[in-house]
Amino acid sequence: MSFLADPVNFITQWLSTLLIGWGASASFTQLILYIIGAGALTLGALFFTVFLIWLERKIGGRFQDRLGPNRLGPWGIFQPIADMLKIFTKEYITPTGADKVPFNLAPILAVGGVLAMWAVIPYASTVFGVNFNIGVVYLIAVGAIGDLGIIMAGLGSNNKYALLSGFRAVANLISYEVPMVLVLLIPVLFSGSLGMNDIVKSQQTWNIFLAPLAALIFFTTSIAENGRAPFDLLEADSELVAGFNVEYSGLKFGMFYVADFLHSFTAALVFSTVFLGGWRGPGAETIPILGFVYLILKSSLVYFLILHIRFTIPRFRIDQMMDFNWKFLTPISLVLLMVTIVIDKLIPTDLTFIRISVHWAVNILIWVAADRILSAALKSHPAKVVARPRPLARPPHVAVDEKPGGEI
Amino acid sequence: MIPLSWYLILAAALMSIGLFGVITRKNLVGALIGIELMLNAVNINLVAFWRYFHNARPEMDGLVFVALIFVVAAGETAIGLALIISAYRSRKTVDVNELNLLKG
Amino acid sequence: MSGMQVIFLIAAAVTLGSAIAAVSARKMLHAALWLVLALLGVAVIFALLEASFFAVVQVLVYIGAISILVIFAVMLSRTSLTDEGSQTNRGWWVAALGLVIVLIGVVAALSLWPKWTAMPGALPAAATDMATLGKQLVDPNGYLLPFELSSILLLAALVGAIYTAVDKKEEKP
Amino acid sequence: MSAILSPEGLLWLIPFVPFAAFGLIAIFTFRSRKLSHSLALGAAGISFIASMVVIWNALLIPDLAKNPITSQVKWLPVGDSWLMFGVMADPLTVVTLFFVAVTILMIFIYSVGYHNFGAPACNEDRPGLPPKGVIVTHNGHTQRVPSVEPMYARFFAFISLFGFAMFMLVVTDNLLGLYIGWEIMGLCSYLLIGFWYGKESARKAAIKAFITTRIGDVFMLLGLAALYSLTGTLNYQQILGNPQTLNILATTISPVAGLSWAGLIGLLLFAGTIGKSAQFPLHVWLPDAMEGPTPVSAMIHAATMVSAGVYLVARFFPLISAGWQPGLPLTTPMLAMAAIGAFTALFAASIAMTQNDVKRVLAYSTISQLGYMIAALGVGAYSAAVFHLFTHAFFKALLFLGSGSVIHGMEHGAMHTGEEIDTQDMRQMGGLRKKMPFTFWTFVAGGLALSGFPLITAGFWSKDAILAGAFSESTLVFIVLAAAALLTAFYTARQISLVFLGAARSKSAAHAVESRPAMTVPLVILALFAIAAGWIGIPKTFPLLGRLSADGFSSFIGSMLPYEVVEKLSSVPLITSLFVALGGLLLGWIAYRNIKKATQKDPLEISLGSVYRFVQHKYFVDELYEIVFIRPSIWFAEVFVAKWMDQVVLDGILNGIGKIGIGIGNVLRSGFDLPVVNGAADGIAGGTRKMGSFLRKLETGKVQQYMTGALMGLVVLFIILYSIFK
Repeated sequence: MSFLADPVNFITQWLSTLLIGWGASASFTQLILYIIGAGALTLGALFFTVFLIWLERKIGGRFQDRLGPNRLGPWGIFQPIADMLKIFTKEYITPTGADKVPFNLAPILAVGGVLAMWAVIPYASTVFGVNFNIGVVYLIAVGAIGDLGIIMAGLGSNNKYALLSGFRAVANLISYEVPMVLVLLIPVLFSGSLGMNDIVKSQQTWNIFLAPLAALIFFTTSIAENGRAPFDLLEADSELVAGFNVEYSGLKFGMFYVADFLHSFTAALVFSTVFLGGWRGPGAETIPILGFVYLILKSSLVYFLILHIRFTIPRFRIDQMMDFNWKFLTPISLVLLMVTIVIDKLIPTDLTFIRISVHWAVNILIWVAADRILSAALKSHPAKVVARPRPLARPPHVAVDEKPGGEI
Repeated sequence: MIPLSWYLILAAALMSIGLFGVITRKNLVGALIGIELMLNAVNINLVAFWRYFHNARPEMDGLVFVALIFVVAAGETAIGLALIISAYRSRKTVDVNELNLLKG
Repeated sequence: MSGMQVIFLIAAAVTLGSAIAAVSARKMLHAALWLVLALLGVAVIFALLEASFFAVVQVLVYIGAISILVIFAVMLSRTSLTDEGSQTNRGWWVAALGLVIVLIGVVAALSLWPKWTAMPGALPAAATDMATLGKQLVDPNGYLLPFELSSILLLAALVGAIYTAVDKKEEKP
Repeated sequence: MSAILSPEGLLWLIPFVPFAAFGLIAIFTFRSRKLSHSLALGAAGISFIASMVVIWNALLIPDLAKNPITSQVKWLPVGDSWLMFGVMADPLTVVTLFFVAVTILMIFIYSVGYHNFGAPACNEDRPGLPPKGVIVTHNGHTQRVPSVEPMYARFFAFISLFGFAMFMLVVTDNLLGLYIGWEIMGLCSYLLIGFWYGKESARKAAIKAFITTRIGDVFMLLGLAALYSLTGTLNYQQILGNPQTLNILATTISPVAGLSWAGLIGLLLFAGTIGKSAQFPLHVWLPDAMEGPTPVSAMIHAATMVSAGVYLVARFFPLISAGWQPGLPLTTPMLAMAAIGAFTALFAASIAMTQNDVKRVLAYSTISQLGYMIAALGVGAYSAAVFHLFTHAFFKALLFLGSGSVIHGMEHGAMHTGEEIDTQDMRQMGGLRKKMPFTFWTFVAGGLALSGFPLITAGFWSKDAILAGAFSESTLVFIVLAAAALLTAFYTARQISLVFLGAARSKSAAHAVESRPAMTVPLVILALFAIAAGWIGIPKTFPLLGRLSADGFSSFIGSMLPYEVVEKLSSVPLITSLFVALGGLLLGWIAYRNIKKATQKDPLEISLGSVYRFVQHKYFVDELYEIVFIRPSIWFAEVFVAKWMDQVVLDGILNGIGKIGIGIGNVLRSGFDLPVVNGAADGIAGGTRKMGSFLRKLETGKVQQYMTGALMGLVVLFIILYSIFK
C-alpha cells in the first residue's frame, strides 16, 4: 500500500516492523501501537475541537448577524488558541462545601466519555480504533458516562443551580436514551450486526434512504443527548445561570467546554456513520484516505445542521421536553421499529428501489398518522394555563386596569 | 489462566458485602445499593460458570440468565426508587427504622 | 502470574474495595458513586470472562441507567443528600462478623468441590456471537417464555413505578 | 353447497331462514327499522324462491305422492331408536307451500306500507298503541299524516317467527314437527293479536285467542300421543302411506264410546282443527282477533294459521276416512266434520251479514269458508276441499289486505279532517270507488271470488267442486252449503256496496286517499291469483271449458288418496252455485245500493227486527260462554282455590310446620349452640388473641431485622442440608 493512499496503516506497519526489528515482543509492540493510536486519536480529536470552536463561533456570528471572532489571524482563526492560553492560565476555584472528588472527577469524565466514543468509529475502510462487534451498544454506554460527569458536576459543586442542572441532565439522559436506542436498532437490523464497521460496510444504500424517520429521530435525540439547543435545559443561561458548570473555572471549565463541542461533533460523526454510509463514497474502498475525507465532509454537513438548529430554534420548557420525548418520540420509534422489522422481512434485499420506496411510504404514513393523533390529542386536551402572566411593571401612581386573565 | 475459584470467591465476597449493606444501612437507598451489589455477584457467578463449563455446542444458558437478571434488576431498581420517593414524600424520611408501620 | 491474572486481581480489588466503600460511605452520594466504580469493576470482570457484550451492557444498564437512577433518588430525598451522620444501624459489626463467618463457611464448603480449580477451555467462536444469544432468546425451544415474561415484568415495573412515583397532589385541581 | 341447493336442502332452508331473521332482528337489529324489515323481507324472499324451486322440482317428479322429496336427520333418542325429524314435499305440501309462500311474501311487503315505513315518528306514540299520526306542514297547509309504528322492528320479528312456524308446519314430515309449528303459531298469534297491548280490547282478545285455541290443542296433543303410542311413529309416510297400519287402526276398537282408534284419533285431531280453524264451538276468538294490525289478521285468517287447521285434517284425511270408500257410509269423524263444517258455514255467514266492522265481516266469512272446507272434507270431497283452501287463501288474503288499505285510507281521511269516528265501520264509508281505485278493483275481484262469481273467479270453481262433492254425498249438507253460499254472496255485495259504491257518508270517507305502492302492489298480485288460481282446477266434465282444462289439480291432489276419485257430472250443483252466487250478489246490491246516512238503519234490521239483533250479537255465544265457563272458572279460582284451599288448608299446614321448626330451633340454641359451639369458638378466639399479643413483640416493623432472620434461617438450612447430603 502506498503512503498517500492509506497513511495510518502505512505508519502502523512501519512502526511495528521497526519495533520488532529492535527486538520487542509482538504483544508488547501491539501494546505500544495501541497506546500510540489512542494518544493520536484523542489528541487529534482535541485539536480538531479547537477548530470546531472557531467554526461554531464564526457561524453563530453569521446566524446572529455579527462578525464573530475576527481579530487574531485571518478571520480570527487564532481566537480559540488565545482562549486556550487564557484558560490554562486561570485560577482553579473550588467552592466551599463542594464535594471534592466528584467535583474534580466530573470534567475528566465528561471529556473522557466523549473521547471514548471515537474509539469505535470507522474513519476509513481500514482505519478504526477497534473493530468492536457491539460498537453501537458501546456508543450508548460511554455516552452515559459523559452524562454521569455532568451529574457529578451538578452534585459536587455545592450550588443549587448546578444541582437543578444535574436533575435536568438526569431526566434528559434517562428519557432520550430510550428512543435513541430504539431507532439505532433499525440500522442494526438492516446490517445484521452491532459493529459500526459492519454497519458502514453494509450500506450499499445509505440507511437514511431506508429509514428516514429513524434518521430524523436519531438526529433529534442525539441533539438532546448532548444538550444542545433547543434542548439545552441543563445550561439554560436565563434560568440557571450556566447550569452544571457555574462553579468551574480554568481548565476544568475548559474541559466541559471542549466536551460540549466535541460531543456535538461526535453526534454528527455517529449520525453520518450510521445513516449516511460513513466513509462510503466513490473510490473509498481502494483509497482509504478518500473515505476519511468523505466522512469528515458528511459529518461537517450534519454538524452545520446542528448549528443551524441551535442558532434558530428557541429553547423548550422542561415539561415540553419530557412530553415531547415520552408522548411522541418513544411511541413513534417503537411503532417504527416494529413496522420496519416486518416490512424489511417482507421485501427481498436485492429489489433496492422497491425496498426504498416502500420504506419511505411506510415512514411517511407513520409520521402522518402520529401527527394526526397528536393534533387530535392537543385539540381534546388543550394545554392548561398553570399561572397567569405577571402584571406589567408599572409606576405606582398610574392605574392600569387589569382584565381577569392577566392581559392588560 | 485464572481458576474458577477466584471468580467464585469474588462473587461470594461481593454477595456478602451487598448483604451487609442491605442489612445494616439505615438509608433505603443504601439498602438498594446493597441489593445491586448482590445481583452483580450473582451475575459474576453465572457468567463464570457459562465460561468454564461450556460445551462445544454454543449454549447461552448462563448469559441468558444474566440478561434476565439485568431486566429484573432494572425493574427492581425502578420500583424500589419509586417506592422510596413516594415514601419520602409521605413520611419526609428514608430511614428504614422510621418506616415501621408494621410494628406490632 | 500471567497478565490476565494481574488484571483480574486489580479489577477484583477495585470492585471489592469500592463495594465496601459503597456500603459504608457516610454520604449517600458518595455511596452511589462508589457503586458506579464497583459496577465498572464487574464490567471488567465480564470482559475477562470474554462476555464482552455483557461487559458493555453492564456499563449501559447499570452505570447508564441504574446508578443514575440511584443518584436521582439520592437527589430527590434531600435528607439522604445532606445527612452526614452515621448511616448504619447500631449492631452493624455483628452483621459484619456473621457475614464474614458465613463467607468463610461458604468458601470452605465450596473448596471441597472437585471442580473448584477448573480451568477455562477454549471458547467456540459461535459462543461470543450475539446472534446466537438473540436466537436463543426467541427460540420456542430456548428461552422464549422467560424472555416474554421478563418483558412483561419490565412493562409492569414501568407502569408501577410511574404510578407510585407520580405526585398525587398535582392532580387535585 | 350443492347439498344446500338440492331440493332437500332448500326444503330444510325454507323454514329456518325466517327463524334466523327473527333471531337477528330480536337480538341485533331491533334498533334500526330499515335493517329489520330488510332482514324480514329478505328472509321471506329467500323462502319464497326456495319454495318455488322445490315446487318446480316436485312437479317434475312423476307420481309424487308415492315417492315424495324427503330428507331426515336423527333428532331425539327414544329408548334404543331415534325419533327422526325430517322434511317432505308431497302434493299436499306442494299446494300448501305455494300459497303460503306467496301470501306470506305479499303480506310482508304489505306490512312495510301498512306500518307507514318512512313516515315521521310521532313522539306522542307509545309502544303498545296504534300510531296516532303526526302533524306536518306540507307545502303550505298543515295536516295530520300517519306516523310510523313505534314497535316496527318488533312486528317484523314476530311475523318472521310466524313465518318460520308456518313453513315448519308445512314442510315437516311428521306430526310432532307439525305440532311444534302449530304451537309456535299459537304463541305468535297471541303476541300479534296483542301487538297493541296498550288497548284493553287487544289484551282481552289475545288471551281469548290463546285460551280458546289451547282447548283444541290439548285434544290434538292427546290424539298425537295416542297415535304415537299405537304406531310408534309420527311420520306421515309410515302412518298414512301404509294401508295395513290404517286398516288395523280402523278395525281395532278404542275404549272410548266404541269408536275405532282411527275414529278416536281423527276426532281428537279434528278437535285441534276446530280450535285452530275456529269452527263452531270454538269460533269465538277469531272475530276478536281483529284487534291486531291488519296484516296480522290477514296472516292469521287467510294465509297461515286457520289454513293450518284445514291442512291438518287434509293431511290426516286418509286416517280420518280410513275404511271409507265413495258410496260407503261416512266414518264418525267425517260425520262430525260434515255436521260442524256445514253448520259453521251457515252460522258464520249469517252473522257476517249483520256485522258493520269491515274486518269482522271478513273474519266471519273466513269462518264460514273454513266451514266449507271442513264440510267438504267431511263428505269426502278431498281434492275440492284442498282446492278451496288453495283459492281461498289468495282471495281472502286479498280481501283482508284490501280492507286494511281501506282502513288506512279512512284513517288518513280521519286524521285529515280531525273527525272522531270508527274508521272500520262500513256505515261511515261509501264512495271510496273513486278515491281508491286500486283497492276498489282488487277488492271487487276478491269479493267476486269469495262469492263465487261464475266462470272467471277462482272461488267459483272451488266452491262448485265442493257443492258437487256434497251433492253426491248428502243432500242436507248440500242444501246448507248452498244457503251459506247465498249468504256469502249477499254479504259480499253488501260490503262492497257499503264501502265503495254510493256516496261518501262521512268527511273521512270523502277525504280518503289511495294507499302507497307498498300496499297496492301486493293487492294487485293477489288479485291476479284470486282470478286465475281457479283455472287449474276446472273439472274435465265441465261443459265447454272442461275441454280446455287439463284439470291437473284434482288428479294431482287426488293421488294422495288410496282410492280412485270418480267424477260424475251433475248439473244441479252447477246451476245452484250459479244461482246462489248471482242471486246473492244481486240481492245485496239492491238492498244496500242506496244507504244515504251513516246513522241509517240497516234494511235487514227493518225487515227482520229482533232476529237481526239476535244475529248481530253473534247468537249471544260469547255471553253464553261467559256465563257457562268463564264465571264458574273465575269463581273456582278466586273463591274455592284461593280462599279456601290455599289460605286455609295449605297455609295452615305450612304454618304448623314452621312453628314446629322454630320450636326445635329454640331448643337446640339454648341447649347446644350457646354453651358448646359458641363456648369453643370464644375460647379459640381468646387463645389466639393472647398468643398474638405475646407474639407481637417479634414484629418490630424493621425490615432489616426480618431479613436477618431470614438469612440466619437460610444459613441453618444450608448447614443441615450440607451435613446430610455431603
